Amino acid sequence: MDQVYKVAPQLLKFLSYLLGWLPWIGKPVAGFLSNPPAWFLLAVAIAIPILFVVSVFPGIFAYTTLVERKALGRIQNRIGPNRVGRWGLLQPIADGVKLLTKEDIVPRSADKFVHFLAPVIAVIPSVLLFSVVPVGAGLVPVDLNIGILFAFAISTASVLALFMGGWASRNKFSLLGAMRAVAQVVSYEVPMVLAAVAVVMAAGSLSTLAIAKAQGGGILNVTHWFVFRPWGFVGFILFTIGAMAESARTPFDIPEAESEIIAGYHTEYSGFKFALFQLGEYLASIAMAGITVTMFLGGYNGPGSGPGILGGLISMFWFFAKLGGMIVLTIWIRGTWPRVRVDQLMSFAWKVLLPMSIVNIVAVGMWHYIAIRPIAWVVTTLWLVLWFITLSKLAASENIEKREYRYAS
Amino acid sequence: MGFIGKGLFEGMVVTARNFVGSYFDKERLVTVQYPEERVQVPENSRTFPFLVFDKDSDPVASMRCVACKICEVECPPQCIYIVMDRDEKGKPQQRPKVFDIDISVCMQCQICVEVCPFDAIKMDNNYEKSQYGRFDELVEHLPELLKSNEFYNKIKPTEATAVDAKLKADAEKKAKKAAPAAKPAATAAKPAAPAAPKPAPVAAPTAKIAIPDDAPFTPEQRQWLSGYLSTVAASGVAPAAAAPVAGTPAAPATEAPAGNWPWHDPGLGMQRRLDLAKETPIADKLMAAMAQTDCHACGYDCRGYADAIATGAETDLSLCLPGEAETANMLKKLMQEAGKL
Amino acid sequence: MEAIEKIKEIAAQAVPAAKIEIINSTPAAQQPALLVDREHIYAVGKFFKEDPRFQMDFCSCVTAVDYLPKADKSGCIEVVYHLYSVAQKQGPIVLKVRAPRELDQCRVPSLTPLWRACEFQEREAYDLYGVKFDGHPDLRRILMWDEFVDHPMRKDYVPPPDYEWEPTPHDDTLQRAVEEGGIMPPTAREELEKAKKK
Amino acid sequence: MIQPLTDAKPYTLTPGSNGVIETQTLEVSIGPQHPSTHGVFRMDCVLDGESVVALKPVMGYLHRNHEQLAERMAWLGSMPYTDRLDYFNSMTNNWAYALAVEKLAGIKVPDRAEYIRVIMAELTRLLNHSCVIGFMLQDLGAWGTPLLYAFRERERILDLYEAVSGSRMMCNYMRFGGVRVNLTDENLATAKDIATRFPRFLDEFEKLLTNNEVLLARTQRVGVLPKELAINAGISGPMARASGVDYDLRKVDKYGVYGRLEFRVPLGDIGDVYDRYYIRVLEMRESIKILQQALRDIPQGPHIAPEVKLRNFKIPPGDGYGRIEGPKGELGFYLVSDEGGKQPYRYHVRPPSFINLTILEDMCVGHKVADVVVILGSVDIVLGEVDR
Repeated sequence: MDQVYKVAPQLLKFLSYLLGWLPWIGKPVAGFLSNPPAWFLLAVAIAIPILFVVSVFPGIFAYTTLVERKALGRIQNRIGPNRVGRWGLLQPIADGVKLLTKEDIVPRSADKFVHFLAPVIAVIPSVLLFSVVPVGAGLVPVDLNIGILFAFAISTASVLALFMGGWASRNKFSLLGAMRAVAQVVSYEVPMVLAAVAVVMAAGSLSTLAIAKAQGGGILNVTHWFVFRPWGFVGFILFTIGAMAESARTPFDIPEAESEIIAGYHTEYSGFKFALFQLGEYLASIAMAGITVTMFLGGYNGPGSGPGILGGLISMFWFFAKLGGMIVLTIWIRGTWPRVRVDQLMSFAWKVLLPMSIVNIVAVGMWHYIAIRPIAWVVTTLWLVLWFITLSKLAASENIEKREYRYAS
Repeated sequence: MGFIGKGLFEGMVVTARNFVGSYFDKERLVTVQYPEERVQVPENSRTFPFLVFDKDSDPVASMRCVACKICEVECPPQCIYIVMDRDEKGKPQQRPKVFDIDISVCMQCQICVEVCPFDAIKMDNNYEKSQYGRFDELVEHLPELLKSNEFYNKIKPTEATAVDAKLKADAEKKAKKAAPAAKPAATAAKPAAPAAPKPAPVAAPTAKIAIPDDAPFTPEQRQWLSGYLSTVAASGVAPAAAAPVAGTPAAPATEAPAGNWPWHDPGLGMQRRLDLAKETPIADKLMAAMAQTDCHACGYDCRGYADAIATGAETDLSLCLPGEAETANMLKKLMQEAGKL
Repeated sequence: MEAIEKIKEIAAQAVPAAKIEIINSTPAAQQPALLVDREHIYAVGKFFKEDPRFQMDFCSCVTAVDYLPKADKSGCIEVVYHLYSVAQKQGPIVLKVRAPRELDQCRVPSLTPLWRACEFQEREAYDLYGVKFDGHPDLRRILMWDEFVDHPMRKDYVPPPDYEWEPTPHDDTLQRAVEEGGIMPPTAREELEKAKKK
Repeated sequence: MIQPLTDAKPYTLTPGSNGVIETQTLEVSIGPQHPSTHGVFRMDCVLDGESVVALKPVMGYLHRNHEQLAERMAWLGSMPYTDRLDYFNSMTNNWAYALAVEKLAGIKVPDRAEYIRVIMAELTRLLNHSCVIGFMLQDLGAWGTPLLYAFRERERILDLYEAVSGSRMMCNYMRFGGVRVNLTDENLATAKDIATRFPRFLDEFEKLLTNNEVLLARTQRVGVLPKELAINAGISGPMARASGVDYDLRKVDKYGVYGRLEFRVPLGDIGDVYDRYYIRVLEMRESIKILQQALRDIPQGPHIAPEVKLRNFKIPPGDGYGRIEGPKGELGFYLVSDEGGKQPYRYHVRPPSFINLTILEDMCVGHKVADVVVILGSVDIVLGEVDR
């Protein structure tokens, strides 16, 4: 917000210059804007990031759905939406109009108030998450010094909405979905936070902006990304898995597993309430992708990023490019993998992810204390690979066996 | 077995290849954008039945269907409904007055085509038959069902060519058979010679009865006379008297050699046919009671069915579909008279 | 497999009280069946299942046939079991058992305790023919709904009035729809009324 | 009234009769309108948490009394109705019915017709098995990708069906004593093309699925069906063979010309969902072998026995049972002809997917609700056949 606060007077001046051309009210308004009082400047500085978050990210959501449908289609050798507008570009708008005009069905036995409240609540934490995501060099709506902690706290709150929706619908499938959602989010919170701890240790700060800054520099602003560290790579995978589970993306979409429990917690939702649930879910998943980018993929850092207007624009480009990459990765995974079962999901979280993230924290400690980089590389890599092999052997021995088949004589 | 997650990544490689392949490889993107693009349906493809006619000038008269009702009986979901056309006197016209196919019931099985002995009903390959209504709109009536032989040749060239060849051969065979029969009947038999078993236009069967071509009548007189004669013939009133009126050897039956069956003419009425077969053995009488379409609805031709009944090989007397109840009752009566039932 | 007469002999020796009779199939099919009386079908089935010569461990097909009474013989419901042996890859042995057509007497012993395969198929036979299988663990209707009263595959079953108008032009369907007050298209109703006036 | 924290009594769980916490079970009706019951099928499930305690299959929503319909029309009239039993495999359904009728009437089928039937049946097996795996993966939540790959290949087979029989799914192709239309050289070339192309597709399919850890974890040791139970419950087809039951009617009965063709019968040992998946893959590979042999050996000659009448076809009084190895299992027809012999007096279908459902409860109890749909998917049912 500091950045915005600095830029805001200039923006207003530019605006007043434009408005100066208008007759009648143009002059006084321009005068007001060119020399604004402090409270107005503050209000504008607050309003700009809010407007940005509220307009850009739902737009990204809308086109994520389109990209998802197109990409899934292509993965499945289909064409995907191509009827509304060129290449189906107006499809999200058509979907929105359709969902707005659909009948809103509330089950007779539902708790009507909670049933109504749940989709509203589903959106709020998802939007709040963006307040700590730095979208460019120094461009973060709120630079909280506990940004990461805030993000985890808020993202967990979204499960409340799912549970409210599932409970209020008075539907057995909804209830099952809600229970699954709670169990899943609670279990995945732990390894995810622990994976983030590694980053926090390395960056020495809980602020998202500070973490992103810590990954700048190096060759082309690339080599210092945490993902190019042994512990960072492992942390990235752990965190991505956790983020996908937290935002209920395939293969962890068990709260709304359509082949098992119809649609989970939003079975009884239709029309725009359903759209709000979708919006909340996608926004959360985009925000978690943004946080993943910030923590491991260097945030806004990339070739050419830096302070100043041009550097800022380039840094925004890099951030959104990486965000797009993360979204495409989730879509790709969704098009390929089957869904895991609820108990497997749990045991995976507690038996593989949790130990691995603790191991990862130790690895960061080693990295920190071994001053000679090549040795640190070798030691941490060995440490992590050994543990990975052990844990995967343990995990595989429970579930997976190699089979031989015979033929009848 | 490699590390855990190897299979997952292999799977992602496969989907990535399909994703990219769908842009470059036609084999991978098989979608056809329906209203703009259409798949070329194979020649064998079948949807709903239609009725074939031969002459564009007069579809109704030249349709091959003789309303024998075989398809109606054999149709597994019972979606065909046929009423035979009759003139004012109630004489069967060997063509349907009503031919309805309920395409909401039809299951496109092609059994009607297979059982039709006249190659009259064939399968279309038009699959766009949606209608706005649920009821009457989904019933196809005779006018919609009638399609020309050219159309049939267009949609199914191989099959239609074979059918045409077969029909032509049949017609030639019939013509050859008819030729010796026509000789003793001299001039009178000429109108009966038209080879195809198809009914001629409405006036044809009546004109066929007796009036020779060279008889000195004006067209109007001829028309009146033939109408009168057919009335006489159909009602069965004084047929013996009617024949002399024609002034020519109008009763070829008595002179016909064995093996030629003068009553074997679907244009004649039941009574007339029976009269023609009056003095003959029971098998011939039975045959005369049939509808004379040789439709094979009973599994035989008319001769064969009559013989089978006469010898006792066939006990079911209700097999003659084109003859409807009239034939069945007459067969029963004849068999009772002969003391065989 | 031995000839059917031999099989009958062996079975008769094993279950001496059973009345066994041979019923022929069509000449070409050559699948003669053993008709066993109701009291001993279970014992005969058990014998065929357990005897090492036959080992009929696979009960393939269970069904019922309704024979209406005719002039020379009384009617019956016949339950047919087709037994095969997976262990010895032989078969079939066809067992038949007859029960009277009257609903209250139409009972035969269930073979489900011998072969699980009979469980659903006997339920189906009960549902469609009304054969009550004594000893069946869960004899409920399976294809028809629970409130349905009749047994629709019986030859003398009369379907209830048809209220559903199908767009077929068959006039008796339409006539019935009118009489029973069913749904019908306006045009058809008009036409029928016209026809009635005439 | 809220108790002050210090005075609050510690909350104790009341143990039930068996010493564990007493919980309530939840009755859930999965279906008849459910995305993964493969049609209008219902399972009355009793759940303890997510675990299945009891499960009763409920069917009949698609019941149209196919058997009674058949008893009202001539022998041939039922042929198009058999297409609609298992609408995925109309060719094998046709064959089973034709085989039963031929058995009753003693009709000898010409060689070429037998080979054509084998070709069609094995193509049907290919399309059925690949689609079943696709459907099963759909139930596993794979968002349709394997299913659509399977559909892509199925298209080619359906195109061939259409070119041969006139219809893509409701083929109505077999007749008593042969097949309705002869195969042209062009059709045979298409079939050969499919036979050469299909292994490549299978390789890709397997790469996508067979080693996928999520699939392995979801399917192995799930829905285990022991061998003895499988035999006793009359389970047939790939499901029985996955449990290790060596019973393939193509080998046992040697109907058609299967006696002359060389192929192996793959067998599983455990009988879980994974075995059922992989046995189907192996069977497809064997089917391709059969297909190639049949396409190589197909003789010239008539495609239908000339003496068989299309209409007024009669069968002497008596009964008989004919069966084939359908893609889903043993598909049999029990037919009774009476004095007239013009139409079946009794016509009974032995539907494999109906009988394979007998042990659904045994396989599901103890597993999670998510496994139920997968187990059902691995059973491979088509409701047209279950309900008839």
